[in-house]
Amino acid sequence: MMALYVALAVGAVLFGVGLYGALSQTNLVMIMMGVELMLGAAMVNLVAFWRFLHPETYAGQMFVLVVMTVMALEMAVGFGVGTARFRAKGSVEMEEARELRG
Amino acid sequence: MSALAVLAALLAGAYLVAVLEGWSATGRLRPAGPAVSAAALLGRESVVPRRPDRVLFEAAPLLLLVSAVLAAAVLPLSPRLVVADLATGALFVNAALAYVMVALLMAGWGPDAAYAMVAGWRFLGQLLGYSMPIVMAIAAIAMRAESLRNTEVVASQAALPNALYQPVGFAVFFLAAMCLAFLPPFDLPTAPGELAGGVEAEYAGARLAVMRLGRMVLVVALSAAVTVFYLGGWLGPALPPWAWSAIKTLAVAAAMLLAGRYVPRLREAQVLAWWWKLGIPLALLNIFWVGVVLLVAE
Amino acid sequence: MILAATAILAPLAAAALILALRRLPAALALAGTGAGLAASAATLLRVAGGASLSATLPGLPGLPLRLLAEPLTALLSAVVAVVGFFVVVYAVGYMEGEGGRVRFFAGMSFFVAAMQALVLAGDWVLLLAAWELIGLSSYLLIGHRHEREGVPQAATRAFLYTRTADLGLYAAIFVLVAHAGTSEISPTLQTGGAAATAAGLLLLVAAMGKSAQTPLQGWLQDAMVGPTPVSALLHSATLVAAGAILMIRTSPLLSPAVLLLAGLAGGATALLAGLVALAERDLKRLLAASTSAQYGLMLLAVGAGSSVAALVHLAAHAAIKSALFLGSGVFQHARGSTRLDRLEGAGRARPRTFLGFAVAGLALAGVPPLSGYFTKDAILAAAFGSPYAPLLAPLALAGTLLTGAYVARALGLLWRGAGAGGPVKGARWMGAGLAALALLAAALGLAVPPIGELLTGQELPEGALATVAGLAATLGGLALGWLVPEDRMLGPLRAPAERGFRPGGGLDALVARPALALGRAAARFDDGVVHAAVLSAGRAALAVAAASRLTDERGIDALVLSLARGTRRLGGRARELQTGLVHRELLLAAGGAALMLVVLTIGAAGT
Amino acid sequence: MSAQALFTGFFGVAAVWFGVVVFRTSSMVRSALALLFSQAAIGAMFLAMQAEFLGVLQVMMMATEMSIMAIFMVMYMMDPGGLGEMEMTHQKRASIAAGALAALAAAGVAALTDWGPAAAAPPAAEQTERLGAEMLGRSMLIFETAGVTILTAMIAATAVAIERRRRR
Repeated sequence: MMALYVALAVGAVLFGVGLYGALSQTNLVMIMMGVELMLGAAMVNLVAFWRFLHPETYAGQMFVLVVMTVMALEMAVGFGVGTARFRAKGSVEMEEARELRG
Repeated sequence: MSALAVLAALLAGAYLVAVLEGWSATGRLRPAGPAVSAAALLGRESVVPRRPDRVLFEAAPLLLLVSAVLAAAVLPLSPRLVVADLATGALFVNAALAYVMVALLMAGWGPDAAYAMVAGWRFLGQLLGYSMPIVMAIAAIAMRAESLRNTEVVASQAALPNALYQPVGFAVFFLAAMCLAFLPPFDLPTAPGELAGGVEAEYAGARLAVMRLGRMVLVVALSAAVTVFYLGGWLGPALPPWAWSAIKTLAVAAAMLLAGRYVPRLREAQVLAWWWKLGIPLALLNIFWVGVVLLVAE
Repeated sequence: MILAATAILAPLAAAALILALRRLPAALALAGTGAGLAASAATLLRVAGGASLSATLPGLPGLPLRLLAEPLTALLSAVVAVVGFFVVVYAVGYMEGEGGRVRFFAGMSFFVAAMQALVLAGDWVLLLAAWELIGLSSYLLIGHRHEREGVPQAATRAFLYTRTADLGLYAAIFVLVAHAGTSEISPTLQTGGAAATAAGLLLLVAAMGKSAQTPLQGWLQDAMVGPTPVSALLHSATLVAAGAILMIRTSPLLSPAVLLLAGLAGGATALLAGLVALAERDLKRLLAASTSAQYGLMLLAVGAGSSVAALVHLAAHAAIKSALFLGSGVFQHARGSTRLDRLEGAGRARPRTFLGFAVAGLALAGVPPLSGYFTKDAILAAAFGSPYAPLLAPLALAGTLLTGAYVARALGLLWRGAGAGGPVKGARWMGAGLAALALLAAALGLAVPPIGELLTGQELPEGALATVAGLAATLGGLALGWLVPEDRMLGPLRAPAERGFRPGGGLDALVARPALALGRAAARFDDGVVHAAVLSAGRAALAVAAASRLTDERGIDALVLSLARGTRRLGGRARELQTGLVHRELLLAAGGAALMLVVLTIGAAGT
Repeated sequence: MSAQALFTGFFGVAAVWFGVVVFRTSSMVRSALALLFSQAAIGAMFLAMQAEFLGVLQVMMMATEMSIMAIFMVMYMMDPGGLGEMEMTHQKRASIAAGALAALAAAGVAALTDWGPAAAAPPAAEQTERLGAEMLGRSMLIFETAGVTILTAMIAATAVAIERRRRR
């Protein structure tokens, strides 16, 4: 049972680190890194819950696969947008991207 | 116990492959050649370039060696001669070998030198080509064995080795393995004569020796993987199992080393184009073929 | 059942082979559609006695895919196969020396396969899939010459129109499957009550979109930019027919109210599209408008309660309209255009083609003893016999009259005037296709009524009054079209008819404009209301302050002013939230998520 | 403390440490590689928690994914080597507060809940088989959706990133 608490604590801290990164970085790719860390934390929690609480339900593992897919998607779309942005403006610094200003 | 035996076999294999490589390059068989080179490398000063990214620079040769050894650790030489017979062994081989690319990337970036960096990124591009077909080929293997466990993969080939059962997959995997071990004609990351050794260019002395050793172990591990996946592993008449494994592995290694000598080096774009336009469709076709045969055979 | 499946699979295999080999596209398409024709003819013979074959294929869990060959579906399948085959025969000649033959023949084969799947589908899931595939392949084929100006737009327009109406089909299927608990078509048709009415209305919307009924008719004429064989296939037996087929197959489901609506929509289309056809200056667009009108008549028949009349008219119209299009394609090759002013006298130059065209045209108008006479007679009799005869019968008669008029006008334009024209490439193949279909158009009339009765077990409606009135309308229309000069025919209606009665309806009004308006409204809300609210709150407070100063120069003055200042600052703050800075907004999003989590937790704890 | 908890904790600490390194170093390649090793440590945690297939898959996929991230970093950054010691952060205090709050809240919930007894893990080979059955059975629609979505994202990303050709 100890292992479950350990895994959940790791998940919590990783999520915190990822959130910090996503909020504090100025660069699009670095922000994506923060998001990836958060998704990793979510996966840790999913696997821990699957393993220690419901090992007979494989929807938990399934969900981890879906999260991996989401990570790949995030990379693909993020880099697509980043490339377009770099072509247009020569940088992917997010402070320069203020087109969405209200 | 078996871990030590496998390690010894690995080292012996690496030595023999180094001899074979020398033979394929020069045409002369010099059994003592690798020992002499190793001694010379270890005796020399291990120069460190100016302003390296020290952590990456130091870690790269070790990571290369470790990932090759890890891949070899799940490949059985005989029914009992295997370090860890994982339930996901076939996939694990590929997972461990993915870090070869990471190691080369680190070796390319670490020394802060132009040739090395170009070579490192080149290998990333090469990976984009071969990484999909190699996994697809393994998927077809697992389909026939109905398991990812390497000993069961070998056992499934008792009637007919996979090389004959799914020749297309065999060809795809063999070529992908050559790409992964950056053997000619896919030796873009080292590219002798063009990038002055590429990722190896800035390494010298003991570090270079570790790197060379890692590469040789990598070739052995990949040859062993081809043997296990496609040539029926230890299966064979008369001789003991380990001997069959050794013979097949060395034969595959020799074939890989020789094949490259007769083909000019391919450009990055060509490698990618061939893999994506031909390799991936063929690998998918192979999966389809195996699925049909399995359904019909049932 | 393998036979029926072959009707689908043979063209499909042809399409796949054409794409794989990229060689001999015409021969492969011929072989595929030919095999399909043989298979569906055999199926028709097999089930002619009233038997029904069905097969269940694995599909989604709990929703297997079913094929169903009963007399109705087998007959429709045969119609599709016959028309498909002869159109492909024709297309061999038509496409000689043109580019993109691989794409074209693969598309045609695929189109036929998808349509066969639609008519033979025994459950809603397969039908829906086939329905979508038809939309897709028609998009590809209409856009075949995508390099020409206006063609991609027309293809997109056709796709969007039919897609929009398809939403009706989706919703209807949801209603039916949810109500009946199975996806098989025949049990769901027993549905009654409000669900049946709702589903019927939604199906009607879908059918109106696909069959180009008013007000969704505009796309069909634009779709004429596709190659002529595509138009022939599209109009006679596939895309456009899908709507009518849907109505015919689901007619047991429809409640009286829906039937009346269907009849009225069909009648209105028959009238309006007939007028449009009378005013058209392009032969193919004239035929397109006529297609709308004829499907309007079929819907009218369904609405009048006689789906068998609609069915026989569908079969006859398939042969007739494809023959007409094939003929127009020959003229198009001869003159390099389909504009009527450039086609003057084209018929006189090619009398044999003109003969085929005229036979089909007269059949369409309903001249005895050609096929159209019998089927139109059945529709008229149905209209006269229905409970809503006072509404439907005049519409049907008007539609018949207009049919005669525009057929006569087209024939007249083609025959009068100077005859000339160069040789036409591939004339032999085109002639073969045209001859076969024109023959069918002429002769089918003798066979169709008994076949219709035999297959469906229903009597074809008959009535002496309908026959007399219909013949009168036909002949009157023909005379009108032949004798009255063009520019005097329509009078004040001419201008709107030439525009295709577009302002009255269509995609732009139904789809694009509301969407654009919504977008504009949202924009206005954003920079009008939100900003204005924030700013005007401050301004209003200032005004209040100024007013209060007049009454009380000192006391409340300071208070009010500070209130105003505070409000304004608050407004400024509110605006600052929208910085456009990603990290700020991410922070807000994280905070919002946290807040949501708290609220949800409290909510969950409360229950 | 069981061996499982020990290993999970060890790899967990490694994952967190590498995760922190991602945002502490100014060299972009190091930061991408640190993320790689953080994710690989997460994969090792899966292995420690006896989810063998997922662990191996995670270790394998992240190697490629994060290396690609590294090359994009090098492409898009002014100073990929981190030699100029540029300041790459903003709103630091709010971010630290948000991160700490989130971590504390999640850890608090995890610690305060009574999770009940731990269940036993099925053997690895059975897991793979059951996961496959789940994927091709009950969850097939989800998985197919994910597949179509990823294809769409691939095409969309390519379409966004591709250079606009000038119209003739």
